[in-house]
Parts: sequence; structure tokens; C-alpha cells
Amino acid sequence: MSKMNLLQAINSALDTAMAKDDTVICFGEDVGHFGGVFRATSHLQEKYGKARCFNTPITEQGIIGFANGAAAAGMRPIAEIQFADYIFPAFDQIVNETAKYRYRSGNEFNVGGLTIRAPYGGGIHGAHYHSQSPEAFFTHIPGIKVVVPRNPEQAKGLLLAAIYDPDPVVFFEPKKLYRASQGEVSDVEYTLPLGKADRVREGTDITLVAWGAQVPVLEQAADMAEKDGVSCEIIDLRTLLPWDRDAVAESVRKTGRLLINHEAPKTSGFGAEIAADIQTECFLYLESPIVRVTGLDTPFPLAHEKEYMPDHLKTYEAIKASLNY
Amino acid sequence: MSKMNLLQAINSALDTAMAKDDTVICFGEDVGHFGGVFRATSHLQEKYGKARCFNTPITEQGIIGFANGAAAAGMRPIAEIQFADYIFPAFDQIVNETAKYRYRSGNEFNVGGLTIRAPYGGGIHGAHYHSQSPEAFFTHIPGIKVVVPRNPEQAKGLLLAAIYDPDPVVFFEPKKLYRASQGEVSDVEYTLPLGKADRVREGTDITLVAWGAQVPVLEQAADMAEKDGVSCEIIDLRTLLPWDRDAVAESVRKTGRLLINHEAPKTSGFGAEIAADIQTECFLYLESPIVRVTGLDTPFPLAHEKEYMPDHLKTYEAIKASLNY
Amino acid sequence: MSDQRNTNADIVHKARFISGHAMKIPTLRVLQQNGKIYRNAELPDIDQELALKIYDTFLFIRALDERMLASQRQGRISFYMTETGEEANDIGSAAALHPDDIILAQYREQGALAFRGFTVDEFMNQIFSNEKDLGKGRQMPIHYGCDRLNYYTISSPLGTQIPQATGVGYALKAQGKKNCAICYFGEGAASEGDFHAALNMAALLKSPVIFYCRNNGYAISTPAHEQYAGDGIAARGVGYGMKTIRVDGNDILAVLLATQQARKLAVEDHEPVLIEAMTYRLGAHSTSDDPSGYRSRKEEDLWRKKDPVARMRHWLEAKGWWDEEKEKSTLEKYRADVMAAMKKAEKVPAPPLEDLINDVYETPPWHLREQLDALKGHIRQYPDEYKKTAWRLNDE
Amino acid sequence: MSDQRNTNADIVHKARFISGHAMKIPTLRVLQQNGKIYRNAELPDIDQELALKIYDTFLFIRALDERMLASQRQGRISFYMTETGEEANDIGSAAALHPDDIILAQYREQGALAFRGFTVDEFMNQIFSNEKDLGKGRQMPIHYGCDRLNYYTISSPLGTQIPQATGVGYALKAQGKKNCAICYFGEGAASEGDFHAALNMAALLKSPVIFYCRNNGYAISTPAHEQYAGDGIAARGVGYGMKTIRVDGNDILAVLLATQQARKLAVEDHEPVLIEAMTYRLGAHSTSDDPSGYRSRKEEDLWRKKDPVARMRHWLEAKGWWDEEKEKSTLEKYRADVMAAMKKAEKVPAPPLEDLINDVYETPPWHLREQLDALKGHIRQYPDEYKKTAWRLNDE
Ligand SMILES: Cc1ncc(C[n+]2csc(CCOP(=O)(O)OP(=O)(O)O)c2C)c(N)n1
Ligand SMILES: Cc1ncc(C[n+]2csc(CCOP(=O)(O)OP(=O)(O)O)c2C)c(N)n1
Ligand SMILES: [Mg+2]
Ligand SMILES: [Mg+2]
Repeated sequence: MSKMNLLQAINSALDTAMAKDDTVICFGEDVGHFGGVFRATSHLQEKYGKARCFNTPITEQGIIGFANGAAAAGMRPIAEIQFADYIFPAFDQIVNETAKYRYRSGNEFNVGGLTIRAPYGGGIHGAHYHSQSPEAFFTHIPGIKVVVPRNPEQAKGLLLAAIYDPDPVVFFEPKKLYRASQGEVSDVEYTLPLGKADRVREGTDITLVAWGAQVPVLEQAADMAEKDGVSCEIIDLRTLLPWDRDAVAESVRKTGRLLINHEAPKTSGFGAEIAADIQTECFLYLESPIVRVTGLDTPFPLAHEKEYMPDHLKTYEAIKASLNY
Repeated sequence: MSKMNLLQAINSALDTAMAKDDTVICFGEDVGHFGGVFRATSHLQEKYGKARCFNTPITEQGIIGFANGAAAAGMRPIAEIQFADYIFPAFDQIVNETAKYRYRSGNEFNVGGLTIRAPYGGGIHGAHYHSQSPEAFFTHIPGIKVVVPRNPEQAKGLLLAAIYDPDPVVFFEPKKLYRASQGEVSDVEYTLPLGKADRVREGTDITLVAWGAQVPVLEQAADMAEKDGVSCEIIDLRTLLPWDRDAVAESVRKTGRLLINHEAPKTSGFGAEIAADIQTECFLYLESPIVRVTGLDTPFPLAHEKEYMPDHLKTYEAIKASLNY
Repeated sequence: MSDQRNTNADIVHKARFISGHAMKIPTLRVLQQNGKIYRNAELPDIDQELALKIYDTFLFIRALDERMLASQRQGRISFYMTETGEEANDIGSAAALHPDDIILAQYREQGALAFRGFTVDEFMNQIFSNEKDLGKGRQMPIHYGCDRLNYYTISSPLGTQIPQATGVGYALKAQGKKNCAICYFGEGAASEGDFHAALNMAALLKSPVIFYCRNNGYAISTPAHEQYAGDGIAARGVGYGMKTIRVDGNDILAVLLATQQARKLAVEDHEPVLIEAMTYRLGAHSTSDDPSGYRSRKEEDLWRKKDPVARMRHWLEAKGWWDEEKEKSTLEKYRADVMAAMKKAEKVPAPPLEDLINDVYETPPWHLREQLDALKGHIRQYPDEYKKTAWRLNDE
Repeated sequence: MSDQRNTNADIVHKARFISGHAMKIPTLRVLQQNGKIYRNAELPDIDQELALKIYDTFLFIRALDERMLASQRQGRISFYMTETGEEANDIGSAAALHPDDIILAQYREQGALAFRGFTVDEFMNQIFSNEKDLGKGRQMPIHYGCDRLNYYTISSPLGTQIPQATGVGYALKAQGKKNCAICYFGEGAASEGDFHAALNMAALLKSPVIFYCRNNGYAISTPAHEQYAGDGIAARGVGYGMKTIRVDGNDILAVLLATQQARKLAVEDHEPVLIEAMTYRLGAHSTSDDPSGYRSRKEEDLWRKKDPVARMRHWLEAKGWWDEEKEKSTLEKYRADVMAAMKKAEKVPAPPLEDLINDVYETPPWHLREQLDALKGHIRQYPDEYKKTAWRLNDE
């Protein structure tokens, strides 16, 4: 065990995978010698050579196209997109290629070895183009998995699981927590299951669901609510596609109330899918409407970032409103 | 008034706009001399010259990038994407540029003149890459509008509204209905309001919501249900972003039941947003869970297209199940 | 690391704009239309066996394309694309490769697949989307793919296979294999951003790939001069710092020669190569297209005279390796083979319903299993409405 | 329509691969570092007034960049990007344009904006995201934009402005204006697919655009030789059939000369032009970057000796248009101006809360109005937690 921040945990996962399996290659813009603009790939080129950890030109569509090909030919490529905001030039390669490779070929070929890493979310004064949370787009793409860790321990275990998973995975890292989130992490290899939610806190009055950097926000809000005597159950979804509906439904059947929190804009955010499905699953158990506390339906702002964010206060107020419905 | 099919109505809208306003230009792959692979731009080059209706090279990102620039510089570009399946290379230009142009510049610049047209949906044995219904992705992009017509009359009025609208519009055309849907259409200019749903049929027992080619499917199912004595209210959303929540909520408050139908895969389809929002708005009025009848969470298939589709039979069964809940 | 640009060489003091047509790349041609080899021409490595295998594949593809075109007109199949007039490109280049070299095709390269041994039944099963289709009936006709033959499954979105080929080549190199990838695409697809990404990355990462551009004059209705303003696609290779050659794509020997040498550069030196082949799409773009709307019969006739199959046949006959009799019997045999296989494939049922949700993921997750179960229940309720799949459920 | 390719010219019979380095494009340089003009050099159209306006802008930008870098280190602003060492590029090329020509910049071209008359207050208001910022405080520092000055608002995603420039140029032509667009981008951004789309479309559609590539050796930590393998970006222009020139980007006269002529080609002949300027990013990529991790001080010093500002100053002094005294007083004045404007801008409040939802659409739709109302209610409940905006709500 070592004390690590989330970035070091990512680096440790990559290091672990590269040491074990020489089909693992890491690449992206500034990923080589420099170790990436956030330093997630630090020292990997030194350790494993330029052929296995390298810079690419600035072309996200090329990076993912290249990664698809390498994966189809038997490698385990880990492609870094410098910011999730810059993943869109690769959207076609992901929607039409990555996600459909196995299906369209009748399983003659697949790109299951592929993992796409990208830092996402606000909190660094990054405005429109260094803050987006685009995960919902990816949950509408059958054929890929979507994973978001909330802390260093989760990050290493989930990333290793993603790397070895037989399906392609888009792995969004909460950059706000890169250095802020610290914890004890095992130095050896371990994996955490994909597709399984994690119950972070038990409670009886309301279920709170989030992922990544919003999980600590839920905890803050739950602490406030606790003082009012409200017992919150907190679920970290961890995998968004396929998501763990049973875990959420089971909890809601117990608590009768559900709140979903995400940074992304509200309309067609992933909270919509959870709410739509859970109102079907738990119709007779719901004591108040499922509530979404989310970013606004605007581009991600700068001067008003604080106002935009679905913070602990908005969450706390929404918990109260749900309880008082 | 003339009898037109949906394609002719589109062509008539383009012709009307180009005749009236010489900042309107139409372009895309095979759009010029040939008039487009579906012939939506037939004769426009002949009438208005090569400078206003022209072929582009095969580069969707270039087409929309070019269109963004032309719109910012005061034109009303109408860009055709040959199939909605091929809009993804342009996704970055749409998400990060089109949608944010006005906001990021503090309204110094905007691309409100832009309209993007693309045929979408199944029904032509097109499999993975000539059948997709990607509208839900676009509903998660603040800054654009998303419009889908269901018949020739609607197509002309909505397309003209989109062309003149001060915001950029993505206009998806149900290619299955291009020739199949026929009707009387006014030969002169008229517009239908964006952001307003259309109540296609009045009813009292359940509200059915869809858009584009699925509206006729709802009508078929409603006819079947009618024979069982069930009275269905049918709403064509027409604009998906911003959608007409009040119209749907008002109807659901009356009927107590809601069914949403779309061709796209279920998970994070636009039905999720409607369901999530309406369960909040109409919580105390709902007599059964909101139900989504949709495509499967798979790529769009070929051999099993019929099985995949959210057809009238599946819709009819879902109506019955909702009533019997 | 560090700045290795040379910014001091070749300094000039007057503004001279380099013309957009400064680069004129010649075309390699070895064989004349009459079957005679140019004097002093360089010859590819070819013996009678290889020559006849190539020609045999030509005739098979002619029989296949002819029959499928007719079948589409009869309504027996929904869609088809011929490669008539372009056979020397994919077949000639495939003939220059090792079977373990990986092929990434656009869609008009069935000849390369046939050359590798895809059986007529395999073609038919794909075209009829039946349960024996390797692709499990999921894609439109002509979207072939075959792991056994190292032919990656075709995907409609244009250009996407090009950066993938760069990745495939890189993987082959990383795995220490003495192989390369070949990537086919049209001059239209070369306008996509993916093309740019692919060639730049390949040149930079020294990925062993042969980028083979079939410049056949059209992208659906759009003629090449409305696709680009430069000297074709070849001139771009130089911009990427990539070895480049232009060939007459209707000349089997030129294609074979260029590809054999390109393969050497790719496999031995890890040098990617761009080949631009000048050819012509004699047929319609696809069965959904009618070229009379955008080009003249006269133009087509001009190119019909440059037919690559006839050109090779003249050469073979001059060599004494081929004659009228062989021509007739081979064509007849392939026509019969295709017809028989078609009749067989037509009768093979559609894939089972499970294949609707299989292979989205390696193992279907809960939501797909749930959707399948619901669908089965529904079909059992309306068996007459879903005949293709209902009969199997009754068996269960 | 119809096939207009020439497939019969320049036929060869031996396989000769064209080398990836077949195209060697020379660099235009007019001014030596010591301020002397090369003998026989072609000169741009420049008089004392223009020369001094350019040099004045140089000094303003030096003062601005220096102060903002320091302010970021002090924590007064969150982010900044300098253009130190590259000033001749954007300022020299902007000086060749008409004010109605449209500028689409990447992010390191504040000099072009200053040249057009963006005031020091306008700079500061943007950098401090205050309510006077033309961009309404929505984007990170340095993302300037100004309709009055025909300078389109900067967007971080690399390359997106390049095809937009093609569209802007096309619009200008369609509107019958005698203007062009200029589009700036780095050698790194030129790897994006958007670059390929843009140049191909511009050449084809004859869109009056000057594509100005600042090849400054690095894209963050990635040196140019890990960005491309060819002869820089210029060699690509020829591939698109576009007139192309390479200049010494540290030579103000070369930049001015090339851009003046390029503008003529663009506006009079509707010929797009590619200019590649060889320069060097002397500072860090941005205030988030530390170049010592990827390059040597020695290399930086080498380029510091090629400083474009000093080079021009030598020339101006030789002409008798400038002296030490003017240098000192101008720099002092600009330093004071920037400092004063900064202190002023720091105190201007943030934009009102409404600007969070305004301009997403021309008119806010119901859902945004609803979200704003809810937010206002919430902030009124917790005014101390949202100090930047709460005070205004109390006024209402
Ligand atoms: C991304 C994308 N855009 C558009 C299309 C529609 N489309 C199919 S084939 C084609 C023309 C391709 O021309 P070319 O690459 O020259 O190949 P050819 O058909 O001439 O062999 C087009 C535009 C597509 N399949 N994919
Ligand atoms: C689409 C996209 N990908 C990645 C980035 C992150 N990024 C910002 S600047 C930069 C380097 C750009 O280099 P270059 O174009 O050479 O310009 P320079 O900084 O040298 O002026 C990168 C990779 C981005 N802004 N946009
Ligand atoms: Mg072609
Ligand atoms: Mg650079």
C-alpha cells in the first residue's frame, strides 16, 4: 500500500499493465517523453521504451482510428485524449467503429483490447473547453463500456479492469480530483468489477446517485441532511454503461426516494436514463418524484462556474424538497 | 397547393428560401448538379447557379466547419449530410463550434443562419450505416435546435422555419417517408413554429409521444387500441430541443399515462429525457409507469430489422400493459 | 526531443509562390492495351501460375458482379456494388502480398478477397444475410470480412479504415511480424480527415502500410475535379514525407510491380507507401445509382476500351498461357458456380433471433438479455408477423 | 461534370518511388538579424508610418505578455499565453491586410488584434472575465473576439477555425466583397483532420483565404519532428493544388511581403494561399507549462538571438526612424498602461447571473428561464456562498 493521489493511481495502473503485458501500449498528445500534460503517463516511456509509450500528432480522430486498428490486430492500446472536451473529433471512430467492430463482423474481429482515457469535468477554471462532462453521449452508444472512478483506489482497480476487459472502454477521469483526492492504494495488481455500482453509504430515507467527482459532493450534502435527521444512502455508479440498475432499484425500493447528481447539462444527461428506468422499476415505491441536480443547459461557463455547478448546497436543498414533497 | 411527397416538400422549401434570400446556399456531397443521392436538391443548381448550390468533397467535418464559417460571415448555409449515420465526423464542429458560437463570443458572433439537414432512420434495409437515429445525441448539446418532421406539409413548414430561425438547427428527415409520405402542400412560403409540439389526435386514456417516422406508427397502434375502447392522445414533438414539455405535461395530466416511442436505442435515447421530466412534472397524475417503446440497445441490424423496430404491435401491447397496470 | 527543424537552408530573398501544380507525378505503365510490354519496362515478379491465378480471379469477379447486378434488378437481393473496370487494382495488389498481410478494404475490393480464397458460398451467404454469413446477417450486402483470410470486415463510413490500417501496421511491427497492412480507398474517401490523420501518423510512426488509392474518377456523382484541385492523391504523399508512386490502375503488371516493391519498403524498412492508381469505375456507383445523370456513354466507352481484363488476356494469349476455349469454359464454370451458390444461399434461413443482441459485447449484459426476452415474448404472441424468426422460437 | 483527369501524360515504365522529401521548399528572408536587408531582396510595401505602427504593436505586446505572465505567477489571473518570439507573424501579416479582412486566430495572435486597435482595457476585461468583457466572462483568458475589429472569437479546440475560414472566405466572395480571411494555426493544429478538409475545400471552391501556419517548433512538449515527417506544412499546400510560400517568421519584412502578395492572390484571383512561417515559441506553451522538461536553455538562447523585435529595431534605427529614447519611453508607457488597465479591470464585477443563460440561444427558451429562476432562488437562500452574483440579486 502507498499513499497516492488519483493521478498516481492512474499511473500505477498503467505501469502495472505495461509491466505484465507487452501488448499494452500508451499513446496520445504529449504522452511520451513528457508524460502527458497532467503527467498520468510519467516515466512510462523511460521504462518501456518509445515503441510502447509515445507521442502522437494532434489528431484525436487519428489517435482513436489508430487505436482501433491496433486493438483489432491484437494489441491492448490505451489512448489518451488530452481533455474530454477534445474527444469529439474521434466521435465517429468511437460510434461507428469502436462500438460496432465486433457486432458488424459477426465476431470475426473485435477491438475489446481498447481503453480510451480522458480527463473530464470542471473545477480547474477551464471554461467551455477544459471542463465538459460528455459521458451521457457515450451511454447512448451500444458496444462500448463507460467507466468513471471517484478516488485513487477505485481509479487503479477500475482502470486495470477496463484494460483487461474484453470490450472497449471509455474511461473518464475526474481531473478536479487528480491531485485533490488522496488515499491508500495497493502497489500490486487488482481489479474492481465493471458494471457494478458501489454503495458508499447506507441510509434509509433517500437514495443519492452520482459518479466521479460528484460522489464527494453527495457525501457533503448527506452530511448536512444527516444533521436534519435525514438518512441518505449513497451509490457511486462507477460504470455508466452498462449501469447497475438492480443496485439502484433495490436501494430505491428501500428508501422510496431518488436523487441523481451530475455535472453535465440536465437535458439528456445520464440522469435522464436513470430516472426513466427507475420510475418504471420502482413506480409503486416512489414517494416523491425522482430529482436531478445537474449542470445547467448551457456551455460550461467561467465567471459563473460556481453558480453552474450542482454543488452540495443545491443537493442538500433538493434532498429536503424531496423529503417534504 | 400541390400533392407532394416528403422529398418534394423539402425541395420546395429549399427552392422557396433560395428564391427569396440570396444568402441561402445549399451544399454537400453530390448535392450540386446531381441534386443529392435522394434528390432533395434537384434542379437547385440549375436555378440558382453553381455558386449557391454545389458539391463538396467527402468531408463531413469540412462541410460543417465551412458552414459554420459561412454562417458567421452572414450567410444562411444549408448543409446536407448524406446520411445521419455520417454526421459523426462533424460532431466536434457541431458540439464545440456551432452550439457555442454565440455564447462563447458574448453574442459578438453567431451561426444562427445555419441549418444542417440529414436523412435518418430505418426502413430502407440500410443496416448499421444507413439507418441510425442519432437525434438523442443532439438533444444533449445546448445551443442548437433539433427538428424532425413527420410528413410533407410539416417538412416544408418546419424546414423554412429552421432556415430563418436565429439559432442553428439540426433537421433530421425520416428517409423512410421520403417517398412513402404524400400530401397536399402549399406552394408558397409558410412556416410552422419551432419548439411547439403538434397534437395529432385527441384522446383521454393515454398520451403517446413520438416524432418523425414513428408518428404514423403511433397512429396505427392507436387505431388498434381504439377497437379495444382505449382512447389515445397522440403528440408529435416536432422539435426535440427545446422540446414542448408543457404540451406533453398538459396531456399527461389529463390522461394519466404516457408512452414514448423512438427508433433509436433505448438507453439514453430522447425518451429518457421526456420520461425523467414528465415523472417530475406529473408525479401525482401518473397512473402507471411511463413506458418507452424503442429500438434495442444494439447497432441497427439488417436481417432482424423488423424484430428490432418499435412497431405498431409492440406499441399496442405496451398501451394495453399501461392500461392494465 | 528538441527542435530539429532546419530553418536556415535554402534561403531566398524574393517572394516566389510555389504553384499548386509544382508537383507532377508520372504514371507507371508496363503493359499496353494490346498486351505488349513497353520496351525497357521493368517487370514484376510473375510466373505462369501467379498470372493464371490473377486472371482466374478476374473472371470469377466478372461472373459474380454480372450475376449479382442482375439479381438485384430481379429483386432477389437489395443492394450490390460492382468493381467492373477496376479489377487490376485490388486483385493485382493482393497478388503482391503475403497471405498473412492484413487487408483493410473500402467496399469495392471483393477481388482481393476472392484472390485469397473466399468461397463462392461465403460470398453468397453474406449477400443473402443468412445464418451462415460470417457477419451473421448484420450488414448490407458486400460488407464482407473474414478472419481466416486476414480481410477486415468492411464498414460503410468512408475513410475510417485508413487510420485503422496505420494501427494495424504498427501492431504487426510491434509483434515482430514480417508483414504489412494494405489499405484500399477511393479518391473521394481521401478527402476525409481520417485520411490526413492516417498518412501523417504512418509516416511518423513508420508503420508498415501500403495505402492504395483507387482513383476511379468519381465519388458517386462527383467527378474527381470537384473532389480536389491538386495533382490527384499522389502529390499529398510527398507532403507527409511518404514514399509515393502513381500507377495505371488498368495495368495488372504495373499494379503488381508497384505493390511488390511497396511491400518490400513496408516490411523491410517499415516505410509506409502511397500508391495512387488511375482507373475508372465502369459501372454505376452501386445498384442505387444511375450514372447517366452525370456522365456520358461516350466517356464510358472510352474507358471500356482500356479494360484491364482484356489487356491482361492479350498478354496471356501472347505468352501462350490462355486461349478462347479456356476463357469460355472458365467463365461458364464461374457463372454456373455463382448461380448454384446463390440458389443455395437464398434458401438458408436468417440468423437466429439471439444474433440480434449477441456480439454487441463479448457477453450480453443484463439490459440486452432483458430486451431479448421481451422480444421473444412479443414474437411468440404474433408469430405470423415476424415469420423470419418466429419459427425458431416454436422449436424451443 | 465528366472525367477530366489526365491519365495519359507522363507515362513511365519503371517503378520509381518519389521520395517523401522530393519537395524542398525554400524560405523567404528579407531582413538579416543585424537589421540589414539582403542584397537584391524584394521589399514589401512599407512606409515609416506602417513600420512604426508595427513596431509600436511589438512593444505593446511585449509589455502585455510580460505583465500578464507576472500577474499569473502572482495568482491575479488564472491563465495566460505569450507570443514572445513570434510577434512578427501575426503582427506582420495583420499589417498586410485591410481592416475589413476577417481574422480567425488560434490563440497566440493577440498581436494581430492589438494592431487592429483592441484597447488595453478590452484586453484586460477579457482576461479578468468581468462584466465589461465582450465575451461576457465566459471563456478562459486570451480567448478574445471582437466584431468591430473583424476578429472572430477564439475557440480552444485546435483546427476548428481552419475550415471555418474557408467558409468565411466563401461568404466574402459570395457577397461580392473585395476582402479575404486570414486563418492562423500552429504546426501542431495542422495535424487535425479539419486542416485537411479546409485546405482541400478552399483550393477547390476558390475561397479567398490566407492560411497562415506558425511553425514554432513545438506543440506543447511535442517537437515538430514528432508532429510530421514531411518537409513542414508548406509541402502539403502543393498537394492541395494551392499556391504556397515559406517565410522566415522572425523576419517582419518577409512576413509582410509574403502576406501582401498572398492577399492580392486571394482577393483578386480568389486563390487561397498557404504561408508557412518558420519561427520559435520562446516562452512556455502557456502558464500551465514548463518547457525545461522537454528542451534546453541552450536551444532557447539560440532562438533568442533571432528575436524578431530586435531585428526590426535594428532596421528602424538604421533608417533613422527609431532610437533608444523612443524605445524606453514607449515601453514604459505601455507597461504603465497595462498596469493601470489591469488594476481597473480587476475591480470590475463579474457579469450578472443572467449572462449564464443568455446567448445559448438568441432568446432563452423555457427550460433555461426555469433553470435561471431556480438558481436565483437558491442564491438568495445562500447569498454568502455565491458572493460574485448574490449582491446583484439583492438589488432587484
Ligand atoms: C463518412 C461517409 N460519408 C458519406 C458516405 C456516402 N458515400 C458512400 S460511397 C461514396 C463515394 C465514395 O467515393 P470514392 O471514395 O471515390 O470510392 P468509389 O465509390 O469511387 O470506389 C459516398 C459519398 C459514406 N459512406 N461515408
Ligand atoms: C482538439 C484539441 N486537441 C488538443 C488540444 C490541447 N492543446 C492545446 S494547445 C496544443 C498544442 C498546439 O500546438 P500548435 O498548433 O503547434 O500551436 P502553438 O501552441 O505552438 O502555438 C494542444 C495539444 C486542443 N486545444 N484541442
Ligand atoms: Mg472514386
Ligand atoms: Mg507550434
